[in-house]
Amino acid sequence: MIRVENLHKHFGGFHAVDGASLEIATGSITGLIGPNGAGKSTLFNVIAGVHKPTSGRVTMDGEDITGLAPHELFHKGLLRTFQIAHEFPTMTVRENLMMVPGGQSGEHLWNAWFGRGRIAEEEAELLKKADEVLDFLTISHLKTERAGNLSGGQKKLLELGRTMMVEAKIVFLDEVGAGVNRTLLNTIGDAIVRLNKERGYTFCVIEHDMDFIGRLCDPVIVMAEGKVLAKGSPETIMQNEAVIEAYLGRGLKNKIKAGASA
Amino acid sequence: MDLLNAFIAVLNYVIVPATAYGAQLALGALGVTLIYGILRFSNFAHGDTMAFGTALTILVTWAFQALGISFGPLPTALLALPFGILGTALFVLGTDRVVYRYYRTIRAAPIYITMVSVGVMFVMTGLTRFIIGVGEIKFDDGARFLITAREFKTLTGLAEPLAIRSTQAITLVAAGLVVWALFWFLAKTRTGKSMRAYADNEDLALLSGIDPNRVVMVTWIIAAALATIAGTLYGLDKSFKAFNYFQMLLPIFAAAIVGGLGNPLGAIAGGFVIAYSEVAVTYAWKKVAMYLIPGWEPESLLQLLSTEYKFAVSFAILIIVLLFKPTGLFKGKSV
Amino acid sequence: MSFLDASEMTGGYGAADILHGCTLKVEKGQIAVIVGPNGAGKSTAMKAVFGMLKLRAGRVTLDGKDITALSPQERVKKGMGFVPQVNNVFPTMTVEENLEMGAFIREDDFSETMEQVYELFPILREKRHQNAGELSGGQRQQVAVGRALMTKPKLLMLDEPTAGVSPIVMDELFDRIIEVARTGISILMVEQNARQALEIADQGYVLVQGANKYTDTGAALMADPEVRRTFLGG
Amino acid sequence: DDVKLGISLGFTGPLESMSPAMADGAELAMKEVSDSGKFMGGATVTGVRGDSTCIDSAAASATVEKLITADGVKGIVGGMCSGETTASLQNVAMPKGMVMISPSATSPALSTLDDNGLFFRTSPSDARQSDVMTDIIMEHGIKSVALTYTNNDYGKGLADSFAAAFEAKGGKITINAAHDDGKPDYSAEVAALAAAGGDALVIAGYVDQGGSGILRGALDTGAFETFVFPDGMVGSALETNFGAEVNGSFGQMPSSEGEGKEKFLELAKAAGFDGSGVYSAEAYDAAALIMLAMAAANSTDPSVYKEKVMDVANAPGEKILPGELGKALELIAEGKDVDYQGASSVELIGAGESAGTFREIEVKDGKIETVRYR
Amino acid sequence: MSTHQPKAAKGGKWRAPAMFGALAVLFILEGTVSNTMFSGHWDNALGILRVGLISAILALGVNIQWGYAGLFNTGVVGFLALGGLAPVLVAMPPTEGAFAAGGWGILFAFAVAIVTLIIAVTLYNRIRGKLRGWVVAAVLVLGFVAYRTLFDPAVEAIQAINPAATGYLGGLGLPTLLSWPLGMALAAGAGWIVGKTALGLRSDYLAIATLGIGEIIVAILRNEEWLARGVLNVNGIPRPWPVPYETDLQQDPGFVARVADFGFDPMVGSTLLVKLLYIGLFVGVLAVLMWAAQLALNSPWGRMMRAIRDNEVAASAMGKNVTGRHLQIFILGCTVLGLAGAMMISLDGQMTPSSYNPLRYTFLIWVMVIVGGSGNNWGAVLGGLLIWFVWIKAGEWGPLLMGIVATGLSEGSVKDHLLDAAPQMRLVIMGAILLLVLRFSPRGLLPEK
Ligand SMILES: Nc1ncnc2c1ncn2[C@@H]1O[C@H](COP(=O)(O)OP(=O)(O)OP(=O)(O)O)[C@@H](O)[C@H]1O
Ligand SMILES: Nc1ncnc2c1ncn2[C@@H]1O[C@H](COP(=O)(O)OP(=O)(O)OP(=O)(O)O)[C@@H](O)[C@H]1O
Ligand SMILES: [Mg+2]
Ligand SMILES: [Mg+2]
Repeated sequence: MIRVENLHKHFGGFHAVDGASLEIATGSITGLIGPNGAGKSTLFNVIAGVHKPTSGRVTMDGEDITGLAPHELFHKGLLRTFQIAHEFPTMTVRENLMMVPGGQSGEHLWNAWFGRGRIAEEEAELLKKADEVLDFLTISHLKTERAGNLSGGQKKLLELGRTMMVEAKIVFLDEVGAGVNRTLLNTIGDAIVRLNKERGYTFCVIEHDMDFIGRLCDPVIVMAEGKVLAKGSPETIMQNEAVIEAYLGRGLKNKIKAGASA
Repeated sequence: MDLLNAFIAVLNYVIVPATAYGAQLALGALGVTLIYGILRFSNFAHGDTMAFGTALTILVTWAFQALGISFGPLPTALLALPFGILGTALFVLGTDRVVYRYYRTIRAAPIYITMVSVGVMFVMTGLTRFIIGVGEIKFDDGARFLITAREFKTLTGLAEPLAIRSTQAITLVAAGLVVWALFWFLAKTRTGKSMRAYADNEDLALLSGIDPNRVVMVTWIIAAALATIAGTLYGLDKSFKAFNYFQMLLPIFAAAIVGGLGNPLGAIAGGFVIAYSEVAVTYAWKKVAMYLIPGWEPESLLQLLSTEYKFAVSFAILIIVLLFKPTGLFKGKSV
Repeated sequence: MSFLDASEMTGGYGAADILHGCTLKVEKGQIAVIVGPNGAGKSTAMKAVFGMLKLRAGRVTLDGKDITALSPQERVKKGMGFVPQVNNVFPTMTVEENLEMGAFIREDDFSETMEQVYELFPILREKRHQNAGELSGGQRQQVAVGRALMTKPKLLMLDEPTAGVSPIVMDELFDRIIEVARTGISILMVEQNARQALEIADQGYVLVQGANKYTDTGAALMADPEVRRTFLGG
Repeated sequence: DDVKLGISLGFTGPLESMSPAMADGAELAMKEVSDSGKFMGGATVTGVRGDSTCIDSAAASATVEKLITADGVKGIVGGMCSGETTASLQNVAMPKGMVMISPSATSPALSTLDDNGLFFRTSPSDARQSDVMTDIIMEHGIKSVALTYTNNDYGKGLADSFAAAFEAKGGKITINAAHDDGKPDYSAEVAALAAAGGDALVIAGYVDQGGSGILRGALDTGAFETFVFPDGMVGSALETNFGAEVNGSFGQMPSSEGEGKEKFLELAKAAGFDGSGVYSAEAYDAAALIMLAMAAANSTDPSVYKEKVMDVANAPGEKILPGELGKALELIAEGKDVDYQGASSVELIGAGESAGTFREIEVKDGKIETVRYR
Repeated sequence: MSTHQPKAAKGGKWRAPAMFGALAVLFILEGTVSNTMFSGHWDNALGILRVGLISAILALGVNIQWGYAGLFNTGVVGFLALGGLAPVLVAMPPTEGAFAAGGWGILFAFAVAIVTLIIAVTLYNRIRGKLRGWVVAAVLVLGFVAYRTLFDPAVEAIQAINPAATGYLGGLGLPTLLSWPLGMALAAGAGWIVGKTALGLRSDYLAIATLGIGEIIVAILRNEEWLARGVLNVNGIPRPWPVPYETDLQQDPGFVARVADFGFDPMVGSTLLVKLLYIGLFVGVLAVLMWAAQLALNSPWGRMMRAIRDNEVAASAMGKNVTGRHLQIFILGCTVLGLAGAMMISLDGQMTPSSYNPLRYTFLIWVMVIVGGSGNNWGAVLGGLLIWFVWIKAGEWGPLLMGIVATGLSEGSVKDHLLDAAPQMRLVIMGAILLLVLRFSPRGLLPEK
């Protein structure tokens, strides 16, 4: 699905991503972990067109998508969430979701003036969909709240909700888990699995919660200092000395258990 | 010899005036940039604050002159400056108390505060003209020139004159000192850093025990001082006319922004960019050409654009700069 | 009488109350952890304790003195430190300056405190002269905590300090927090990595819809299957 | 009873520094007439000031509208700048049949306007002045001049007609460049003028506007030694701000043989304002003309007295100078003709614009001195 | 950074009607009550309203750019002026022989200029390395020289034709009403160019860029005499259908008779009729614009725009073409500004480039938008009408206030000084009112919900 070849991203002298090459197989839920500052988010941002890469290329189903604008990638079915929530603060939670789907006929001024009937129907559809998503995320009571007023975690949920508004090919999740209540995170995990199974979404997930990674992801890719450090099944990764050194640390026996148990 | 003449011509008509004007703009831009950087809004009242401060300074100057106090070769106004600054600072603090503070407490978005500053601008415009009237006022005294055109000619025997006004020199020096002081203050001192912190993240500044009111106060005082200095030096060099200070607002903003908002160095650089593009681009090279290529008398003036377009030109250049450096020469903020 | 005693707090941002008689207590040198679903009011409660939103009812006392009426800065001077959940760094200031700002109210020489912070988060030493806004999510989080530690507070309040930090850093962070507590500093923190947090907690609060649902020692809460299932993700 | 006259000038805006002296001039005339007690059987005349902003046609129209309807003025002294004047004239004064006499609007376009005899102006036309200026310069033996003008229709009009006249007489204009009033800096203009060179610099601007900025720059940089000052530049500001620095420079301004202007200056001084302010005298004359015309028509109805304006302004008749308005009223009462000369030697020709004689001046040790009249 | 908006103003859905009601009362007072505050003549009330409507349209234009998309356009005066050029080009009679004299030359010069630019751009994109700069520069310089050599003589020729009266190309001699669409087109064109170049800039940097563009456009209008006589102004632009001239009406016995039946004298009758006709025209335009604007704002299109305004990064990640939309909305706004410009000139009956100054035509408009309530079309209209009313009345209230102050004082220099300074009170009062309004409804009178 996605193939990253020897990607570099430099900020001034600093090499945030330093020759990373990796692959995300169609239909997989690939985990991406690594120490803080390893370059995960930067990698996401480059793939998603927010940053232009310094060098290297990115392909999607063989097609070169290096440096395409975010909105173009969106229409190719590539969606992403942000590590630091990017809601639309002055719009209601519901509007935050309804604005997502592309190619709404109401997005053309002409229809806004002369095609109102068609718009009305579409809007009804969208509304239904949005409310379903909100129910699923357990925040339907906030339908009409200004998104800016949401709690930290609620914003995260909204982020995820947006990706559920459309048929996506691949979804990049940058730490949806951070700040989300663990019980809810499990439900989110189930949702991801379901989307993956039923709708055939491919996922790439950045997360620091190893339970979550362990439950969901296979394979898991480990980044460190801008490079790919290791790749494999969660179990192998969690035994991998280098990874433990750089990332997991020692105090984590119980984590592994928890991860396996689920 | 002719080479020298050519050089002097450019020096006298382009470099010296443009540098002085640049410094004047820079001083103004410093104030704008400071307010923008710390209090996060474009202060339209700055031009009139300059006028107000200058007006006060002039009044004091007159008083001194009446009392026969003078400052040797330097203009008496420099003696009066501190008083002008004091008065302006008090006034500005008052304005903040009755006007701006409220909008901080309700966390109004910058554009609203900017519009409020337009309101303040109107009021100050009126007040200044009240105090000192609408007419043109010259209040410079002391030695007007470091070297006059005639002196220079007789001294060097060159055909081209060169004149340097003392006010031009003073302005330049002042600009240099002020920007250095401001930069040092913001980058090194505790108060300065706390001001930047406040600008960066108000809530967190609160959590760190920074007293917002103090930050705001200091900011306004510095701004007032900058405005008064800028205004007075400008008035000394040219002449005081309340209306011109509003006219100056546009180039000042241009300077602050092209330099990179919130950045003192940017303000200086911006000032010179604007000034030079105004003076240099519309300069007629005929004379210079005649010196450099003896015996050639060009028909046209060898002028790229007529001076009517000087303002337009400076803006055009500004736009081009921004196209290549979208947040100004020195990577400024954007609210 | 607990060191921090915030009792029966009721209030919110606008018309509707978020907190409904929420009570939080922390003993001297102990660690109290708040857990709960998203939007329960945890952050709000923290803000309330720190005087960042007006309470309609309830009072906050620190070390026996009533501080309900004090402004946030005044509370800082009284020895409270707070790491908010979101935008908790000075983005266009360097990491070092961020830490200095943490020590703003301190008159004494804080260089060795800064050393300690660098010891705790080595990455920050590397990034000393980089703007905090250009840091990775986790690095920012570390800066934020570091900043709060710089104040040498008597009471340290952390809103999800480990959100987005790597496991290894998280473990160190928790170890460090325990150390800090040992030095007699009281800790009040909100956590979603609830299990690790409760492990080290002397006191645990489960907040739901702005009210205390369960209050017990960390261990006890961990043991409670109901709590585990509904709040700690099984 | 009391007759009201409107005074619509740009009290705020770019020319705000000129307006007060003008308004004072107009009001001086009104006071004089009122005090004489000979106007319309002892009627008094008072002025109502209105802000025309000089640049905002809409605001100016609103002001004139209000002067006419709300204040019920019977005639208007104004407007100040041509654009605003034509606007308020066409959209308000003409529909309402109100007489306007502008002391300062000099645009040639105004003379071609069909104003059903409602509009006059006391400032002289550019053409006349250009010829006079040309002669004076030539007589100083100067053959090539640099020329700068204030970038409005007054400056442009004057500059163009002067350039034509001067070159017709074999002179050379090295450069003909505009300068905008109220700009913070004039280095660029001065640089261009200096580069172009010339034996003298003609400044067709205002002495308390951009004109002074240019002059200051040119003097300081030593670009020019000799300057030529048309009417806009001749004022006490020239003496106070430049004085001896411009010794030997010369120019001309509309002003009658005999001491019309001097008298006005005295009156002004007595009244406590600077009569030498640009267009202050013209404003006095504008007001005077309206009132004399009223007297001559023995009516304050614009549609009636508009016919008389020309008569009182021009020969035949006894010449009237500032301070003699009372006398003029007497004469009119006796049915005699008057030929109002006033402070700026008014002579209305054609479509109500003023010709008039000019006073050649020269700056000698810091003072403006009259050389002669032409 | 988080700029929390202050709490929305109270009053709910009755707020807007109440506000407009209050405004109506103001105008009615101006029209009926005659005291120191109000003139008590419909002439004045309608006169102010007439221009107020244009201001409202201007405010609407700015609101479309700022309120919908957060584009900080401070070049209003420029686009306004461009729109104002249209009536000259359309409605004035062509100048005899002007086009023959220099028209072709100018067109040819423009062609050269455009070609040069195209070459320069293509070269800039083709060539790599350090040579690029020099080559492009050389091309530009050569092109510029060629342009001037073609352009200048053509201009000379045109300006030589009876300079006192014409000296410019003149217009097409078509009905003035036709110039309104042209005004929109001109402004839109300029908007497109500006948008293409400058829209990459953020907030205040865009502001200064547009400010510059505005200044440049005005500078061109002031100095290019062949185009619209520059500072020499163009007078006597015919009025738009169906507005007659008062003087003609006053001559027309039929009209005189008719108004007599209503008990008006012809002068009052004619002036009122003319004003009412203008107002009818302008209200019509405003109504159409409001209809379109409201529908757009409340459609998914409007939602998308608000999303972009709120958070561009997220919006583009959600598949919205931010730059494209910005360009679209910027052009839309400019079009409205251009229309207003054309309307204003058709009203004044003359084009006076010197009068286009930013304080009056850019910042005052911004004041209108913000005071009205940015993001809210009705707010913009309200602000436009209200602020214009205040701007005009302040000119009368100011001196009034001063007079009251001065009456206390004895005759003398102080009093004279005060009275001379009295007109300046206009600004003080204007500022004071602005501050008061923003104090008591900080997000404008009709805030965005
Ligand atoms: N705009 C920027 N300018 C300079 N350096 C940057 C910038 N953005 C990121 N960096 C640096 O690049 C490195 C990688 O950042 P990135 O956000 O990709 O880390 P990450 O893997 O997402 O870490 P985390 O798990 O904490 O989110 C960090 O060291 C950060 O300091
Ligand atoms: N500024 C605000 N204005 C209005 N309501 C707010 C504001 N901030 C938060 N809220 C509401 O208050 C409730 C509690 O918010 P709070 O941030 O305390 O939740 P939380 O427990 O911290 O959740 P999380 O674990 O996701 O951070 C939420 O429903 C949120 O919508
Ligand atoms: Mg990250
Ligand atoms: Mg929270």
